[in-house]
Amino acid sequence: MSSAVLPGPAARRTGGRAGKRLAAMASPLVQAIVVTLLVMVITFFLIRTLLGDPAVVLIGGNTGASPQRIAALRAELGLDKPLPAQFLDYVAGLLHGDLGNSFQHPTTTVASVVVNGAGVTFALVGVVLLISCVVGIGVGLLAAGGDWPVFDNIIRVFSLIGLAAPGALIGLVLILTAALGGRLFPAGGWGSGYPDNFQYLILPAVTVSFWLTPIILRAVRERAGEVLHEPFAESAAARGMSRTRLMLRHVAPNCAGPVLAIIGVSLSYLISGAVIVEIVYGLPGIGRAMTTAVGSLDFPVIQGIVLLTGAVVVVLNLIIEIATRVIDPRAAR
Amino acid sequence: MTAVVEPPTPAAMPRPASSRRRRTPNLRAERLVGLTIVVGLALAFIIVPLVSPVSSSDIGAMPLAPPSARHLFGTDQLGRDIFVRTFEAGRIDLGLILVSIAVAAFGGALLGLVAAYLPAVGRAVISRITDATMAFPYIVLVIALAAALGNRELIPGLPRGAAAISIAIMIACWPPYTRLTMSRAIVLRQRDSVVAARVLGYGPMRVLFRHIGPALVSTNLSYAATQAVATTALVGSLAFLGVGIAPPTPELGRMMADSIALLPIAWWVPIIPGLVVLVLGIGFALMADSAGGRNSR
Amino acid sequence: SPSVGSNAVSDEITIADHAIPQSLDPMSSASYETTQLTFLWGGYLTNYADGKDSGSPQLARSVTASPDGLTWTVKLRSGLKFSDGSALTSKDVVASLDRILSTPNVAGDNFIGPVMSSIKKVTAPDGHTVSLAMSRPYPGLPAALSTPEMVILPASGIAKGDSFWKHPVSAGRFKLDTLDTTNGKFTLSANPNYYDTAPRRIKKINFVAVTDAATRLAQLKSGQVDYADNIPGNLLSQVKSPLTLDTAKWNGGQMGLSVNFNDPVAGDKRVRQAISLAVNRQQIAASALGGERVGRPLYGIPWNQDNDSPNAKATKRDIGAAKAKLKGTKCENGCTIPLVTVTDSAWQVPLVAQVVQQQLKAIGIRLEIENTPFTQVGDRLKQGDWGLFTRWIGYYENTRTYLGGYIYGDPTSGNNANFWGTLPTTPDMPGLKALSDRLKTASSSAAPGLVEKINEEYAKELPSIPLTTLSYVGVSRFPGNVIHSVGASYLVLP
Amino acid sequence: MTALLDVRDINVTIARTKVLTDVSLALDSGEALGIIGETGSGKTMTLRAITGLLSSIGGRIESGAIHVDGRDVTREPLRSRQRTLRGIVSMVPQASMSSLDPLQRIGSQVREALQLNRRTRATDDDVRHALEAVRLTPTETLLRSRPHELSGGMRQRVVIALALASEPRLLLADEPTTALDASVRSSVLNLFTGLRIERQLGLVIVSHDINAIASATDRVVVMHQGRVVETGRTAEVLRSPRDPYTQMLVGALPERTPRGYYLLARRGSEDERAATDGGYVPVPARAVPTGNVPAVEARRLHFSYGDRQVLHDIHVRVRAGERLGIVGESGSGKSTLARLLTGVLPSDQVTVDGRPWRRFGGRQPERHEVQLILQDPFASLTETQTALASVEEACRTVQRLPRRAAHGRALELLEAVGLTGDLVHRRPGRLSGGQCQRVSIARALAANPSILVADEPTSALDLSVQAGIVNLLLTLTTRRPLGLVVVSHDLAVISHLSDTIVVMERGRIVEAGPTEQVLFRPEHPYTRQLVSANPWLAPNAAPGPDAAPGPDAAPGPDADRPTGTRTLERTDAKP
Ligand SMILES: Nc1ncnc2c1ncn2[C@@H]1O[C@H](COP(=O)(O)OP(=O)(O)OP(=O)(O)O)[C@@H](O)[C@H]1O
Ligand SMILES: Nc1ncnc2c1ncn2[C@@H]1O[C@H](COP(=O)(O)OP(=O)(O)OP(=O)(O)O)[C@@H](O)[C@H]1O
Ligand SMILES: [Mg+2]
Ligand SMILES: [Mg+2]
Repeated sequence: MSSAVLPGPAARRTGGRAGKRLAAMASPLVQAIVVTLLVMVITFFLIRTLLGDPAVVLIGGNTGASPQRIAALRAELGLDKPLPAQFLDYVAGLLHGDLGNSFQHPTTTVASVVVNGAGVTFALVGVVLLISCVVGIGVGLLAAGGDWPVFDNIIRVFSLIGLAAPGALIGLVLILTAALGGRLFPAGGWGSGYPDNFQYLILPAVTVSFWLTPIILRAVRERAGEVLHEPFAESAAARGMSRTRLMLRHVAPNCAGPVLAIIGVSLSYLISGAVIVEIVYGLPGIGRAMTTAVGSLDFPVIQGIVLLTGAVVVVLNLIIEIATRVIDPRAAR
Repeated sequence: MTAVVEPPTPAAMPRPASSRRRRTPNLRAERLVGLTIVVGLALAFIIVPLVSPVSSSDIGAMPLAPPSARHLFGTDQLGRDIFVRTFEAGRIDLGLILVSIAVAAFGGALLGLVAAYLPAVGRAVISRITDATMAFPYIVLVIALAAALGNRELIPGLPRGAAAISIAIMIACWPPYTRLTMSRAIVLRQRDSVVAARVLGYGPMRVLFRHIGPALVSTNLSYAATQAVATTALVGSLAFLGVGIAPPTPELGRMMADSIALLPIAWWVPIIPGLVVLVLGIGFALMADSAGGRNSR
Repeated sequence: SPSVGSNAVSDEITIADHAIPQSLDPMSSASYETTQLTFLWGGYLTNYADGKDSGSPQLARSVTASPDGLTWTVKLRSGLKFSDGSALTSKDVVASLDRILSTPNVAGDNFIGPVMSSIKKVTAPDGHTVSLAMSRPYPGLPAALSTPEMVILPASGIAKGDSFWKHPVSAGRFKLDTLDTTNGKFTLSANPNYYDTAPRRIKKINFVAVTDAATRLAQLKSGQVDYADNIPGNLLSQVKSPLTLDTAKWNGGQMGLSVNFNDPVAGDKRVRQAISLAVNRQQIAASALGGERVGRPLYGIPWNQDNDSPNAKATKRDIGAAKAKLKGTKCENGCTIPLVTVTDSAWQVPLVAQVVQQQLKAIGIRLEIENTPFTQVGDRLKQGDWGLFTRWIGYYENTRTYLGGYIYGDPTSGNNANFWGTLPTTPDMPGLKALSDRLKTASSSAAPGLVEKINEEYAKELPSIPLTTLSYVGVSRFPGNVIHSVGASYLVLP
Repeated sequence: MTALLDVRDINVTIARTKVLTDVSLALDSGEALGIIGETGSGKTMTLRAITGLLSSIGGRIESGAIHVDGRDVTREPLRSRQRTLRGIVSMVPQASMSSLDPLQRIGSQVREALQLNRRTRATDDDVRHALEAVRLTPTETLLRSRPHELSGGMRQRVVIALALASEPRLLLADEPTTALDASVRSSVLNLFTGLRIERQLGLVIVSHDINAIASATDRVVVMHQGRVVETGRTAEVLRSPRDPYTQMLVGALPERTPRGYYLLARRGSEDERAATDGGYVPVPARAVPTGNVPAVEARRLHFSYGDRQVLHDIHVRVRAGERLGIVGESGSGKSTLARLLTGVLPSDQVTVDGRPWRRFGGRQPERHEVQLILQDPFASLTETQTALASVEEACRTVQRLPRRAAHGRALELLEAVGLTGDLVHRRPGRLSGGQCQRVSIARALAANPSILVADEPTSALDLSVQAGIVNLLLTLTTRRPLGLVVVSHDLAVISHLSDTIVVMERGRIVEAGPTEQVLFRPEHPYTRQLVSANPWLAPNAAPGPDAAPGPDAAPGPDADRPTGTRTLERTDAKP
């Protein structure tokens, strides 16, 4: 259709502009809540239908406990009720902010397990995002902006390799080289306090960044290349704007959209990648908590973890969406 | 949720020639390289185990023998020939990835296509389910499915354990296709070509599958290639979680996972399967790149 | 952390194992992690340590049998205290033993099944004395009292039930301080109320879980941990000075294939015999275990893991004979047998399973390996639709006497497919049963001869198919005599 | 005094393809130079060569020289050239839509541009002055707006303000008016002319809009396939072009051809009948429908998108054999009306043969009676289908022809629109715009419609291609009794293709009547403004037998006023 189908300025000023904007912001919020609820419901029913009987595993399937003892434990865990009733109990608990207690360690609250693990995992994810964004955006801009074909090609090859290499492999190679050969960083494990813990995060974060950085880098490079060829950038260059200024002022902000979009789409993959790497490096994140929980059929913990990661993904996506709209109001259409 | 923002390109003005033409010749070469890698590896995966005198599970030599004329890639910790194992494993992995992604892509795209024509409510429902699946940490799904299905032989003839991985990949992979297809189809639905088709009185099915669907094939294909990269790496990492295909069927990820500890004493055992995963991934990545997907996830 | 290779042991050490215990209760879990920890914090009537003097008194001042062997009397030391400061009396001992006796199926299921099935009643005549009434003589009782399950717990704690195990208390050399199950980190410190007041160097232990063996080894090399447990054989060539192998720990038990006698294929004796003939045990050792193994693969159960057992001859591979055995069986023209395997307990198991799988192809038997998590394997076995199971029997000290009943479990338990050790019983092995019954009451001088007989009979009946002995190796940053272990899980610390 | 700009015999190649051959042009301060030519003729490349932007797309100046203000900048690399040219040359790029950073506010973009040159902080007043200079009222809202919140005209002015920020002496404008409305277009051109006079600015305007060039430049350069084929004073070149290509170009202007005649189209590729040398060819008498005449009718039509009403009380009716033109400014609802008439948008007030349109998907026998041709020739074809496949599909599904018959019919139809041979097996991506539009028409004809609705069928096309399509539509109406509704903002095109015209403004019909009357005796002010933007509109008069094509043959109202000053006195409407 014709290019001139643009809302006239007059049309925008009439009517409750603020109200509309609020409504536009609210609808993603509602969506996010719906999605989180869906994640919760799906998880609840999925694990209860897919996985086995926690009571048997808990008592120790290997010790051959009597059926009575198993039944008693089932009753204690509330597993004897019909599924819908269990679900209502769970939701009631959630409404009181109670995620329940672990089956495996009944005195431990799920919240503490999840928060504990999430602290590590999300610290890892945070560091990964930091590394990937700084390196990805920085190098991406350099590759697009600089006229260095050799550099560009090297970057391309590296990003291809990073993209295609399995994270666990990279992790272990890093452990064996950086940690052992160079003795730069601990080869795994976890410290007890925060500044200290960062050294344990470095290698795992680098490992995951190996995958995310190329994705961001390639997107930035591509988008920056496009933006550089957009008329506004060309005419700015022709007016005499320096390359650096052009890259920083105009190209970089225009790359924000794709980068945010990629981060949004990658989040759940990112968390999964972090989980694998955590296990390789022996970090006490949700990955460990989760494999243990799945192994011992600790339903409340599995549920808590999925709910938390799901919610985090959803909330981050919400933030990303709002950020995208703030950066680029056209996205709100 | 967030869509990649494209600047509105007015139809009245064809995109500047510069952006259309900029990199075409390069891309074709890349696609060719990518395709060659994938097809070449696929052929090797099929042929090498067939013509090889030793089978992948034969324990015929010293464990951890370095690469030699007899054992091109050396032997693994049980004394099996890594050359044959690698290629046979590649066959399983590649087959698994291709089939799972094809199913996910086809199913997801179909759902998206249908969703594009549903009333707003139906579309919202599908969108939310899509979002929920995307927010779901798929790794949980993989682990849970593997735990639930065990590695029983669900589908006769398929290596045991493959089904769990495959189902997990399918479930984890479909949503982007739905999203991509739906948003593109909604755009395409307004496109002049569809308007023209409707004016001609074509039925909704014809419009959907003849005039909208084909235009989405390349986008979805390029996304599938991108996803294949991620999935190749993922399948390669799953074994580290103790999830995977049952022996004696070799699998690249398991070959690495089982032997990574040997890196300092016998690098060839974990590195060679790792390299195959890497090269395969690069092949897919080149194809994805050149297929022109903007969305590089 | 201290620099690598410094031989000086500080008063705090870090031990890395491959997992954190699923449960701290040795009655619920017999994994290495659990028993290793239990031995550190648990108080025992008799001492497990240092091999040769196994069964010597610890919390007990003496353990003596009546001349007919039907009553045992345990005298406790005076002034014993649990690590929380409360007094340890004979009431606690009775409660601890009753707990074990009253746990369902233990008699048939556990390592201690034989001894437990011979104990009739435990009483406490006074605060320092415990009396055990036996249904039959059991000469190995002192040693049996040092097995992990026999940990002495406060009666008040036992009464609390499951919640006690959130933070268990006993009277061992150490006490549990923090139990961080989410982070996989336990800390222990010296128990101030330990009966033995001799000064010891190590005051604090960090027990961490590092799943990946290579990482464990890497952390050891970089000095993050002092002792790394369970290092696979094929990594051992990386262990170079100043690291030392805990060779005392090599003997990790024995691996064999348990048989589901109800399975139409594997239940057939001829098939089992054929399998045993078709297995190449040398190859298993060479390729699956990286050549790192003690002893030869032998028949039977712990006591014949002696390196010098005469039964080695029975283990030669003979494909022709194996095929001949298969004539007329369901496997004559090839067959498939489901093999249940645990992948997450010992690194050796999946590898051995794969080698055996390959070896059996030669006689047309296709093994279908089914990986099952450690926590679920018992349950899985009860389902019944399996043929063979890669059983791995951990190995306690070379105590010929006390495990006498081990070989042939109590048929009254009715459980012939359990995990822990009692071998399946079927009525058609009368010879084996008779011999086994005799062994239960045999004097220690008669036992070795009986054992040889049992082994012969065993080789014919093959209630389980022995494959190989296993290595279970720890690596230490210190010279071998500083930290080492006894059996697979009893750590001897300075 | 040296010329402000002197381009001499430059040859440019991009990736070994030669795109410019011996291009020369010169310009003095205060002078306006137009460059015209069809798409791909090298106009933009010429500008790129001057500004140094060639290298960014891999282009090179092989030979020749470019002097700007006496300095030789031919071989200067981009970066140092930017320094040299700062404050001397500025450029308004093609595609005003992406000529502003979409994310930055207008105020800051202008400020940045100002600071680039002076290296001191630009005050708010400076920013305001810069915007006022391009006749924008620098309200706070404007300063805080982002580009997408502005109308096309406003945006184009901001782009010009940016270009002027460095106080250049030479302004290069690439298609500055293409995307704009008739009224906005003339005000932007006026702005150029004003600035030129105020600042003694040298101005190069690239456009394929000959009317724009005619009104805003003194001299013109005509380019064809990377060569300059003609230069001269604008008025002279346009009045009596010497080069055959220029003749063709100017001749293809629909304004230049009297109604009732075929337009002059390029020889060879286009309709043979219409391309006879020199003279005009009359369009044969139209086929007259017989019997029951199908009709499409909108009666008391109101239409809203959501709560925004875009059409108010519309009455139109077209029958087979009738031709209706719909004109109006951008956004007035023309396309919406076209879509309503064809049943793409639902409304009970629109009837075909007395029955309202069914919703999409329902069976409707009269569905095929009304067909639609759309503006974007590429987008209106399914990109995965070849030309033949598109048309064949229509034959098979709409007319229910068996496979063989459909194939034959499709070939026939394609031939009827001038597509034969290898072309029919190509996909849209490998066809030119005009060819795509022909496929589109053939496909519409496959439905055997009685009424054809064409929404801006030529506005995406080059002049000569446009002439071909107009001729094709003219021919089609002679072959069968076809009703034609043509939607366009180009009065000249409409004048050829309609008997009746309705003029729309903001969703209402403000004027309607026979074409002659609306074009030459317009009543509504809006219609008048439209008509006045087309200086050469030809009345329905047969050319004399000896008449040569050109404005002389059909003098428009403003034909002999000096160019460049003509529209100056009109006050500028703020958009
Ligand atoms: N980036 C590029 N790479 C290679 N060739 C190009 C590139 N851009 C344009 N060309 C070619 O250069 C020639 C001149 O193009 P140019 O853009 O100057 O045309 P134009 O006259 O401005 O056309 P339009 O009216 O469509 O803007 C054309 O043949 C075109 O195909
Ligand atoms: N799908 C739509 N949803 C909402 N508003 C629309 C839609 N399409 C068009 N409009 C609005 O309806 C009005 C009429 O649009 P229409 O496309 O009919 O105008 P037009 O006369 O064809 O303009 P142009 O000459 O630019 O093509 C415009 O204000 C436009 O913004
Ligand atoms: Mg151009
Ligand atoms: Mg329109």
